[in-house]
Amino acid sequence: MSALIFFFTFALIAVGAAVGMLFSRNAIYAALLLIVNFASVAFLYLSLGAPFIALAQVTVYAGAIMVLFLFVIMLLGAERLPPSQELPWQRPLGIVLAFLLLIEAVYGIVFRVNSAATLSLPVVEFATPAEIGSALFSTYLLPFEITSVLLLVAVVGAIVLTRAEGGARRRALVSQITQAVATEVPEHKAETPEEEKELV
Amino acid sequence: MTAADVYAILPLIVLGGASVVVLLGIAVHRSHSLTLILTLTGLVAAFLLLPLVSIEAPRQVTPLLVIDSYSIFFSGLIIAASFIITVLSYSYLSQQRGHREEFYLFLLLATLGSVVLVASTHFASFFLGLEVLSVSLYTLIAYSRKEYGIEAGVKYLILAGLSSAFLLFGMALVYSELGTMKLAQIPTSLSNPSSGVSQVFVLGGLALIVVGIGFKLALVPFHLWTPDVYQGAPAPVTAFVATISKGAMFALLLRYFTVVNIHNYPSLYLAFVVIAIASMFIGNLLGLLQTKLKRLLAYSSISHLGYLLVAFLASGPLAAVAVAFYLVTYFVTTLGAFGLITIMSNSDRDAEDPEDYRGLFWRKPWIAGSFTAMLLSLAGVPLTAGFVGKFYLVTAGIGSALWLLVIVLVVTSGIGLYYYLRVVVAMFASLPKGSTIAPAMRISPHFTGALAVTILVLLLFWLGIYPTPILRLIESMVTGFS
Amino acid sequence: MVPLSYYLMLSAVMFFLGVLGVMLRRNAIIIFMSLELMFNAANLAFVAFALYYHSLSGQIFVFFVMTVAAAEVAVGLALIVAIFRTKHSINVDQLSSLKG
Amino acid sequence: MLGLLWLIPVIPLIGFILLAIIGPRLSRTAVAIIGVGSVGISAILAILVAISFISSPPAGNAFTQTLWTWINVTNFNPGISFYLDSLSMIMVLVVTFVGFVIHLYSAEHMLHQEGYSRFFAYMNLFVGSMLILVLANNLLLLYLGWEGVGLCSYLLIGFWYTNPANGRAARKAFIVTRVGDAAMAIGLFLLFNNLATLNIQDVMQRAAQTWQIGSPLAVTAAALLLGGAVGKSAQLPLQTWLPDAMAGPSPVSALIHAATMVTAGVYLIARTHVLFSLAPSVQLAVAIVGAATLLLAGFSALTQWDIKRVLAYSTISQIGYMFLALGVGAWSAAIFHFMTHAFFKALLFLAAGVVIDAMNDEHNMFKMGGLRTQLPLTFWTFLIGSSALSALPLITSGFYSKDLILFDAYASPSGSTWLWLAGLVGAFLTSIYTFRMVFLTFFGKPKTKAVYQPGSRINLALIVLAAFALLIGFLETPSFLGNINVLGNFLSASLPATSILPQRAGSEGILELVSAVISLVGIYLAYLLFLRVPKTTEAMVQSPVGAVLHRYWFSGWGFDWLYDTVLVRPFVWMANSNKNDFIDLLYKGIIRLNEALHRVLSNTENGLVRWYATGIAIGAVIIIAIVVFL
Repeated sequence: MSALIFFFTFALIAVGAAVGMLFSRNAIYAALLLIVNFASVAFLYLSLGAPFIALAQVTVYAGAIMVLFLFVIMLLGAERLPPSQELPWQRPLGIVLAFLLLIEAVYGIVFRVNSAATLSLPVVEFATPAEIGSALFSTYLLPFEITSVLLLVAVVGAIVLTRAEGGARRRALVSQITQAVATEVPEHKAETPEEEKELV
Repeated sequence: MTAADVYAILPLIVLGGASVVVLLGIAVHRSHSLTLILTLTGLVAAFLLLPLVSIEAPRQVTPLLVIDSYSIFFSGLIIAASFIITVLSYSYLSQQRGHREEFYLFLLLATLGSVVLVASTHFASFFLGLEVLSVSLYTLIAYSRKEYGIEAGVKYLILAGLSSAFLLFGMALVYSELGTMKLAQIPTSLSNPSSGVSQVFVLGGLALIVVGIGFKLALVPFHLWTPDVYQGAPAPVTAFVATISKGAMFALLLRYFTVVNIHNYPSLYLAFVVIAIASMFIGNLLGLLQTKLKRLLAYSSISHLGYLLVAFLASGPLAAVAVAFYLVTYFVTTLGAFGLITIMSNSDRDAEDPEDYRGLFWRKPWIAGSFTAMLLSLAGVPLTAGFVGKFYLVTAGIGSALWLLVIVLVVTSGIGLYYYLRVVVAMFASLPKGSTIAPAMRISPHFTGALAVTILVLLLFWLGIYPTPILRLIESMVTGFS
Repeated sequence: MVPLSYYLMLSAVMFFLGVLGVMLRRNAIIIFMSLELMFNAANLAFVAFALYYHSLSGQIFVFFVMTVAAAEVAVGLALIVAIFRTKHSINVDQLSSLKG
Repeated sequence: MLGLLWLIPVIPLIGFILLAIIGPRLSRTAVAIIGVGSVGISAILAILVAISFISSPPAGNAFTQTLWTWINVTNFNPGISFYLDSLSMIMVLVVTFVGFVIHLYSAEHMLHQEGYSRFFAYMNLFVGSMLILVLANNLLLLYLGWEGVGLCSYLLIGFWYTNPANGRAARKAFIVTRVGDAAMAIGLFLLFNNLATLNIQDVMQRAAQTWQIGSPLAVTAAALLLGGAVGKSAQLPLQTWLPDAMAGPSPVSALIHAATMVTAGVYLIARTHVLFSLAPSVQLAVAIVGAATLLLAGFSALTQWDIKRVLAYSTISQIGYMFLALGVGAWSAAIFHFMTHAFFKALLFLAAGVVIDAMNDEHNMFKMGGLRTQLPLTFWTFLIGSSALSALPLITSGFYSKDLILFDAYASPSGSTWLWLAGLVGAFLTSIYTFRMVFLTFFGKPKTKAVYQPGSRINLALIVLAAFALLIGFLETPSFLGNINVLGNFLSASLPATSILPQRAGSEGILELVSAVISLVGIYLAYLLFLRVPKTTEAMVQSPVGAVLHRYWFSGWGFDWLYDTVLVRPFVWMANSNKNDFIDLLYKGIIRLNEALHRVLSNTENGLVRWYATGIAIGAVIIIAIVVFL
């Protein structure tokens, strides 16, 4: 029972925050509401026996990614857009489509899935950070390396796309790149988007 | 991971290592030609490793990648195409201002992502390979940081992100029902009646995965981004999007849906039939009166991927051969077309307007002649590579009695012929009096670009006249897994 | 105990709110946030079923997705900054020079 | 040595590619070396291959060389493969050797013309295509060569494209032969469809096994192939293009429109003789077409004033003899006449080219005369060629080949007295018009002074061809004149021997004598009419009957007029008046529909990224609906 209450509390917060993000006129509010959404999902992760993922959710998403969002919004001064409507039929069409998708999903979930299946309590020894770490560095070593490549792309890409014309920032750039190459530790990658904001 | 595993993925390691070397090279000494040489060396080394690696094939390296002759063949194709694109990029960038060297880094990494895709046997490697490719492409498309480039980059970013999200949700659905992300386990879990698996739910997940794949392949109805991105991106990057990105994705599609035998799932099969017919018709109709060359080639590529689906939907040993051979001809032809646009473009814009190619034959007979060859191959005229490729597609389709698809293929090829020939006619039309050279025309193409294009033209005719060696190679390498 | 389908339902609702955001909002940054919401929705399903099947692979996959999201955000926001420099707006409806 | 076979067609093609790519930047000497040299090497290779083929015949007297298979699916597997038997060996030898001599001639003849390298590029392409045509082992490759020579013919007739009349002549040749080509293409499809193989030898074998004699399919296929042959070889009713084709340079007329390409029809029928044997009615049609053509063209040749048009009509007429031979089953006689004709007609065209050059581009024979002393070598070689053409007894090759045909037309089971008589009248006409040409051009009073003397290369070409025109006849002589059968024996490996009715076999000597006399009488008549009493001849032409006949004959029996009135004008009229008719509405409707769909769909490419995202969502909804609900 308490598990159900826990679930519904955070599920409602998550959905409410998402709806709020969708309709907020101010981009800053939207970003803050999204952080609320992420945080409540992180709580659900905790109840699903995924403490490591829950913490990563808070640090990477809520901590790093959303800070970067807020930073860019404030940097550009793009909290609000002047009202304009290029596609008058876009709004009703979009809503209809989203509902159709939802209906299809509900149809699948409610009528097709064995809905009686419930989740057992998390086993104590399941998905500890140690287990995840050993899996990451054994079975999943290869994709782990691929993520490092992906972060390399992201770091250099962000620098290339926002660099100032000319070679004024070249020295800073070189040092950033060498740092980025060294990026291997998972927690560290959360900070890389932050690093590049100095160049913006 | 054993030593043999590491040996099997050496080409991947070399590609990744080459990107690090390029990065350090830029840091030490920023030189355009040095970067080019490092990049080409990396690609050649990776390519030369493929035959050595194939001794160990087939080998499953962790659950994520499989190095078999199929993935080696497509890796070779991708790396070779990447080599050509790198050379074309040198020709293209040599007249651009600003930093040019990082471009090659992204080319290498996007190639790496594509190679991961063709060897993928697990959702994780699928998703990560796709993202390495996509994120590199965002940067490459917007690399020039001119207005069009950035606009194309943002469009590609948002839409690719959206399609990735669909893909991811599809993977989640499949995982939720089957409890596995390994490709090889999907069909066994699906067909096991005692497992209580809801087939429809899994098929819905597969359908969402098809959305993600269809976006990358620019199949109708996920095609809307194609012309804008083709037009906005620098010509060599457009070539990359049109060839390597699509080729890798198609190789993955063929592998995944051969393992998950689509012939067992009529509704999924039907979905592909609808996509194929829509792509052939809509791609060709959109191209009909288009005058901008890069947009025209975008529409053309939509229909070509539709043609490819015909062989994909056929069964039997010929289908995979037809797909692989058609991809080879499509690579050669598309690279050639974009290569020609590349060597004609100057630093202001890409040569794609009608005035750039009207009467081109009288100014640049060789470029116009090569372009004509490329367009005729795209149209599927005999003695060019495109004809043999299309012939195999049709044969594969007829072999599996896919009459509707084959008829649509033939009819829409007829529509397509119109716009290819329209460009050819424009190139041979006489110039209006007084006009000499269009402003975007480059005076003399860079020799590296000209060399690359010459090789492609020769390949085009070679494949059209003497396709046997390539076909033998494909037959021995591609049919293995299915 | 919470039925599994609840988690799937929550995940689906969040996913479609994300789709709606991409289709309806004009602010490129909010479109981007909606994409993050969709990724997040898929992650939730993965974590829930990782527990159901007692397999780590779902959680590890979520970990990779987070990395991917971070990478996409880094490049995406850089692109948005770049587009702001040329167009002085991040209204995606104004990005329509390429068409036809 | 046989392994070198593939190089024979490939070397001229390499020459073509070289000349097409770098030709305009080369000096004329270099162009000539490439252009003439490539065909020369090809000719040497052909001789080497021939020596090896004859001295150590391959198994089955045929040699197949497969380079590679172009496409290989089920029973559609056209290879790039060549088939050498005695028939194609002779064709290859003639094409390369005559081709080489004509190239040598052209090197000098075309020296001061614009587009020297273009000329040699086309000529090399022609030789390559012609060799592919004769060596092809399958129907597709044969068709490729067939179309290739047609293309070269078109390009070379219109070589001087700045004159619109030449362009018209080129188009006419292309369109008229296309009528035949269409029939032939349908015939080839029919063969492939029914016999499920492209390989020519297999086609012949299976046809003989599966089809009865006179079965409808065999008749249809043979008739369609005959259509192609008639078009290419300028026989009735598609002969009208060849006289106009003389708009091209003289070497082109010699090589393409006399010696080689126009005889492709003869080759085609000989190559597919099994099919024609299965369709006796079509074979009879071949004989009748040949007989009718040789008569009509003979009369037309009598009245022409343009020296090259006389030769053109004469070519049509001589190919008529070959068709006659094919029609009566005298396969090797047809090939024999093809050989001799290739040499002496090429010689005549080349000599005529010299005359025209010497007369400052004058084609009218009535404005020439007395050139005997001014161009002695040209005169003597032209005389040899003319003698061979009019079958002067004993010493010329034409005598042996033509009289063999006449005898076979009379004595073979499918021959008849009528066919023989037609051939005999044709022979009579031939000697008249040939020596009319000789007398008008080289005898009488000089009317124009020769402004030019041929150089060494042209003289060499003329002498070589003249020597062959005399000697080559001795490969095959009648039974009472040595009874040499070199050619017949050689060809017997690929073509069945001609059967002779025993009751008519004895008449050979008498027939030879009759035709020899006819030939001599014809020459004497020409002497009378055109040298002794030209005024009487003029009067005959001016008389009412003479004028009508002259007009008809001069215009090639009015076939151009007929086709123009019956086919071209009504067709153009119909096309014009039906511009907006029902059927066109259908096509226009399709165009409109496509354009309308294009416009509608183009609206979807509005550049708005939110709409594009909606598009993806629509696609997702549709696909999930298909998968989940169906």
